[in-house]
Amino acid sequence: MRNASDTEERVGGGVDAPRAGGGFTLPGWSRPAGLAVAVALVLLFPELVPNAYVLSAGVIVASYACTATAWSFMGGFTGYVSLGHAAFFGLGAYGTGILIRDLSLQPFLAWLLSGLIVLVITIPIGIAALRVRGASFVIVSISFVLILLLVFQAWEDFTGGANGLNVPRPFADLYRPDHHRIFFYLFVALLAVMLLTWWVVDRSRFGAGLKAIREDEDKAEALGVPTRDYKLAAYLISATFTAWAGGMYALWFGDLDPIFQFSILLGAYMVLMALLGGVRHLLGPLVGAVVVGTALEYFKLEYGDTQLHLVFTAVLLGVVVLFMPDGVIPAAGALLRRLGPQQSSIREITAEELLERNRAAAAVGGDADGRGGSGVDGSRDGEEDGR
Amino acid sequence: MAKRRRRAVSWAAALSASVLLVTACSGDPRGGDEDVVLIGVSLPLTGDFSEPGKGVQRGYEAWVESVNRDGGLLGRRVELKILDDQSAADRVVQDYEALIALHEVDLVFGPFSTRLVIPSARVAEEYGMLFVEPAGAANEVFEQGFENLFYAAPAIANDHYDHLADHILSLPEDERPQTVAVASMDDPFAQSTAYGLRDRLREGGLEIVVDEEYPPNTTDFSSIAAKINASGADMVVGGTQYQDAVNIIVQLRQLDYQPKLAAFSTAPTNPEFSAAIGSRTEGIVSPTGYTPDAPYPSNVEFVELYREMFGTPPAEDEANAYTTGQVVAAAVEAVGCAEQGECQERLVDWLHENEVETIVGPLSWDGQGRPEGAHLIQQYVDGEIRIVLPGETGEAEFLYPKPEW
Amino acid sequence: MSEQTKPATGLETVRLTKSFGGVRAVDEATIAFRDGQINALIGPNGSGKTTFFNCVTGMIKPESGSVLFRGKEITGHPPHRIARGGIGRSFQLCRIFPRMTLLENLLVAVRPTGLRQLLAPSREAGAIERARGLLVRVGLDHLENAEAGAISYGQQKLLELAGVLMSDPDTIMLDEPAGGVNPSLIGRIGSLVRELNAEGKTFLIVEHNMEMVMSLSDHVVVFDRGRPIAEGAPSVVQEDPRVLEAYLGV
Amino acid sequence: MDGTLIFQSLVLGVLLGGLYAILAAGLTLYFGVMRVVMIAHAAFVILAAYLAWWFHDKTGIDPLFSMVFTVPLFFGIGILIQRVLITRLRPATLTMMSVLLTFAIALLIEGLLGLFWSGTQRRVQLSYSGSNFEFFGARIAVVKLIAFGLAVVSLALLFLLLKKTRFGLALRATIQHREAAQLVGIRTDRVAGVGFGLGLATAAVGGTALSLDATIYPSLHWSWIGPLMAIIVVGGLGSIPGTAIAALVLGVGQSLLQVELGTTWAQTVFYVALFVTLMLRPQGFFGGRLAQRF
Repeated sequence: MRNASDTEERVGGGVDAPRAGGGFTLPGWSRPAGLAVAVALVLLFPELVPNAYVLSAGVIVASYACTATAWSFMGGFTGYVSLGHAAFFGLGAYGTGILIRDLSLQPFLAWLLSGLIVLVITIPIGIAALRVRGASFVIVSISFVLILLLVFQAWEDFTGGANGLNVPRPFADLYRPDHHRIFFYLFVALLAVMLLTWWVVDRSRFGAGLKAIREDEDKAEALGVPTRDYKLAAYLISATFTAWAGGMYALWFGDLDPIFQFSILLGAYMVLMALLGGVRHLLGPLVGAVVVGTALEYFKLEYGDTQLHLVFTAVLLGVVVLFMPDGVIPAAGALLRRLGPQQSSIREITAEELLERNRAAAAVGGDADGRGGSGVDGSRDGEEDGR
Repeated sequence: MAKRRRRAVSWAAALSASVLLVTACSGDPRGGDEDVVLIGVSLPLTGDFSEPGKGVQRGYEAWVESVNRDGGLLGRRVELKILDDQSAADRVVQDYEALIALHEVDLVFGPFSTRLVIPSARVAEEYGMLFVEPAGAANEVFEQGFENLFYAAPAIANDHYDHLADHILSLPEDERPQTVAVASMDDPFAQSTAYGLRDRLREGGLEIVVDEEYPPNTTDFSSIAAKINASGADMVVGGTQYQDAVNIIVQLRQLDYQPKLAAFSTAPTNPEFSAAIGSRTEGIVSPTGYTPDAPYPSNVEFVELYREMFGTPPAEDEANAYTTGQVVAAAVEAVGCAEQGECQERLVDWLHENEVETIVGPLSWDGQGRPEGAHLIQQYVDGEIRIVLPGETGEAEFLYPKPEW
Repeated sequence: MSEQTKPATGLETVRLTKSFGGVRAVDEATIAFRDGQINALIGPNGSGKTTFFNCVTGMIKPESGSVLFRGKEITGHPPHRIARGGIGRSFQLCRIFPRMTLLENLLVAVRPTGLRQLLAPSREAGAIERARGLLVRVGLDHLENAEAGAISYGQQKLLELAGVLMSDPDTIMLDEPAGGVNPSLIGRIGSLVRELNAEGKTFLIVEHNMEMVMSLSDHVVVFDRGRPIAEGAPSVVQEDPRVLEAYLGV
Repeated sequence: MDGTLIFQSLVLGVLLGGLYAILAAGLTLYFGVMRVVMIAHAAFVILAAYLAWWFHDKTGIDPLFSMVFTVPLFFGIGILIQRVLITRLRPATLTMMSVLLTFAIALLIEGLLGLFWSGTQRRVQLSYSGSNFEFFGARIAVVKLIAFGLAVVSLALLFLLLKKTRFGLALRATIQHREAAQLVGIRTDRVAGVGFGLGLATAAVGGTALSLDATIYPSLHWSWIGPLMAIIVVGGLGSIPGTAIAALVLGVGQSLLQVELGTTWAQTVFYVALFVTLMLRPQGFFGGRLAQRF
């Protein structure tokens, strides 16, 4: 988080001196006050809803918010897009169920343990996925869901196979609405822990390294950031939180089925929500989950009889990727800025665009290395070598 | 600072938008109409089970038509509220949640496919609703401890082939098939049918030489077929839905495998089955819980009405759905109420104690909701599917050994 | 090891080789650079200088040969380890983190040791002070909260240099520090390099700007077709006929 | 174990491997020219299979002839996708964002297929679907042989195109070193567009071949994209011969494993191979370094 007063004081020297912040300010109390109102709204939600159905939809949206935020620990901080996070969700869910079934553990102990087991499983997966930069990560992430789908379908004795697995209720004899209420708060608590972790990581050196990886991995590594270890750590955090979200879902929902736990679509929702909200912001994935989750629930309830929701998801994802890859928050911000009283000179530019620009600048300067920018290429080739 | 403000603004916008959405879907659903019995049901109208799902929908619609022609339930007009669950378990639960809590339906009917029955039955159970269902035939449905659940068909899946097993085992030792190959979809219903038969034949002394299982989304059956072919089994049993049976048969034909007896669940009753496997249907066996030719009085009525509405004779899924309606209607008329709350308990109690006349004959249930009957066995004879077992009700002679396909 | 007895040798390569699609970009290059000096690596376009750079800093894995730093083998080490070992580098087309502020750009290079350090705020007072000091040194202190993508190219080059300095490396490898930069900034970069060298930093510079190379460096290595063809003091190299041949393609 | 069964499985595996090879060739081509992991490839394959089925269903003409329309159509769509969509993405995030974009395309195709033709499983009904002949004790189905032949012929054509033509040279140059190719005057963006078109054309051929002897439904592409991605990694990203070899090896492997383990477990062979490859030889087992060889 930037310090605004610093900006005010120090800007103004260079010819092209731009500023990180815009011009207008807000009263200092608005932020905590806004936050307090939002928190109060969330906490009062179960009391405000007109019926149990809306409450159950709220639980679903809360679980989406958890998964999208968890996803963003990897996808947001490092820019590595995982389409297979449903794998961790499913593993967490099944892990919880199986631990309760086979070891008769206390449900929430099983839940906690299940997340830790996923953490351990993720280590080799992460190492393999991060061997080759970019492409292999995507391939492994999708493959991991597909393989787990197969395994959980085939390994009937252990997972219940295609027949699914029934997870006993942690709170027996509760009426359904009360059950929803408890789990709404549990999901919100889990989300709060994630957001807190996010906040700590975001301002830490670790977080600075991760963000550097997102911007320019080669450069980060040249500056001494142990990129693989950092990526792996982010992946582990992300996977574990996703698993906990999945485990919580299992305790709430009760019936697990490989096709729905290990579904590509669930992973796609996480990506869509996080990207739509904006992965660079603490609350971005949460906003995305609230918007997309509510819309999905509404669409499915109202227009469930077609595959329209698939088309809708696809188009929305395409639009986000093509036109606002940083999410609605920056997009809305840009709009606000344009409409706002003061024009700002901030240009959002990526490392590669900058490289292009610099290449052009260097070419004008006359002496670009004639081997066709082998500096850039050399490092690109290095990727494939999988150091 | 601007960034913060931007963030706060868009966050607030998103939150209020979603609150609006949530309240939008929670408007009064009943429209205050008290003269209607609203019945909620969730069906797979899209997704893996959309075909049978639509069949169930037609069956329910036929039943509603029939009830309303006769003056409705308790004098109130019957209306259906159908939601699509896309064959997804998480959806089916949300659907029943919405039907009961949001749309405040008076009664619910069950969805299609065993794997969806269990989660949705749990929702109904936890809201205290009566849950009569047309599709959850697998044994595990009845092992969940549900007290409100009733299966509206003559027999649970494990017993579907009972008549066939009886017949085979009644043959002299040297005429019987000696070896059996089994391939089943990993689906509770399909498995229960095939494994019911497999276990009876094994107990009867036949040798099970192939026992394969494949996930529901399998499309490549060449190696399963190769294995069955290599075993040279006398008899092949398929625990199938529809397309998987077609694929297995085509692959078996590609390998020139000729069994003496071939039994597949569900698929052979499909009207497109014959064309799909190249019209080589002669001798293929399948169990069914329903035949349009059954003589029960309400069935004659049903077939006539169904033909009038849809132009074709009803199939098993349609019949089971219609039966579901009949069962619930019987309880409602007998108890004299149809709304949420304590009434549901009385409906459940009544069904546990009484027998109901339906289009598939009289039905009664044990404590877990299992119907206590058996299925008929049908077979393609002279190009048409006919009831062949049990012998006394058969429309044709059981054809054995099966001609080449 | 004989190398260790020669303290003057810092970075050296032995028969270092790397090829792309059949073309040997670096061809059994054996070079030794001396500690405490400003070394320059020159050569015509496509002579493999950048690939050599990338092999040395671990960005590319060489096919054969080795890289030694102070007598220790560092061949094939990941770039971050090489960086932590005391070799900092800049990129030919200056690479910075455009969406971070100048200050944040520098803070990335702060190395956490241990888990507590890892989760400590990156904006820790000591680090910020150090970073501000470096920004003052390269003359960008007035822009510390600007986004790096928005400052001029020359300023970005200075920022990159500051980023390299942040981790206090002994040896600094600069890939075309003067490329695409206006003359006044070239002067500034040059004097910075000289100052830092006076403080004991070793430099290895790839550069096309001959004026800069000749005025700045103590030792020049001429590269052609992936291997060194001549080396020595700037004045000596300038006279070498092989160098003219390589440049003019005679 | 039974010798004939193993031989039969081997034959089936080779036939299946041929199909995998042509389908994966397209996938590796996109990656070669654009560094794009084209998730929608399998969705296009299924789309082509649907078009073949629909064509046959409407006209009664053999589904093979649908290729007259689908191959040029897909070629055009491929160029459009590359020129209109992929080039819009920022180069820095191309790999990741293109994955999402093609993923969205895959979902879109799946959704539209479901809207038009419902989720029902479809299968082309051919008079010769059960025809077969004996081959050293194994049975070979005519439809499978046609599909295999189609795959082999189109792979050979693709290979010749890349090896023997000027365009092929330009394409290989683009794959190996984009900037260098630009420097020698190759219009790499155009080449990449055509490369994309070619990739999608293979999807049309592969989809038609698939339709002859397979059941199709809209979400089927997910069960194809996994194995195909595994194949291109094992074969070495960007290498077509590597891909072909990997496809055959894994196809045969899958087929043989099915005998012992059953269909589901046998499918995991792809993912195990993927995992092992990334752990031991991330550059792939058969292709060597990225696209150095063709």
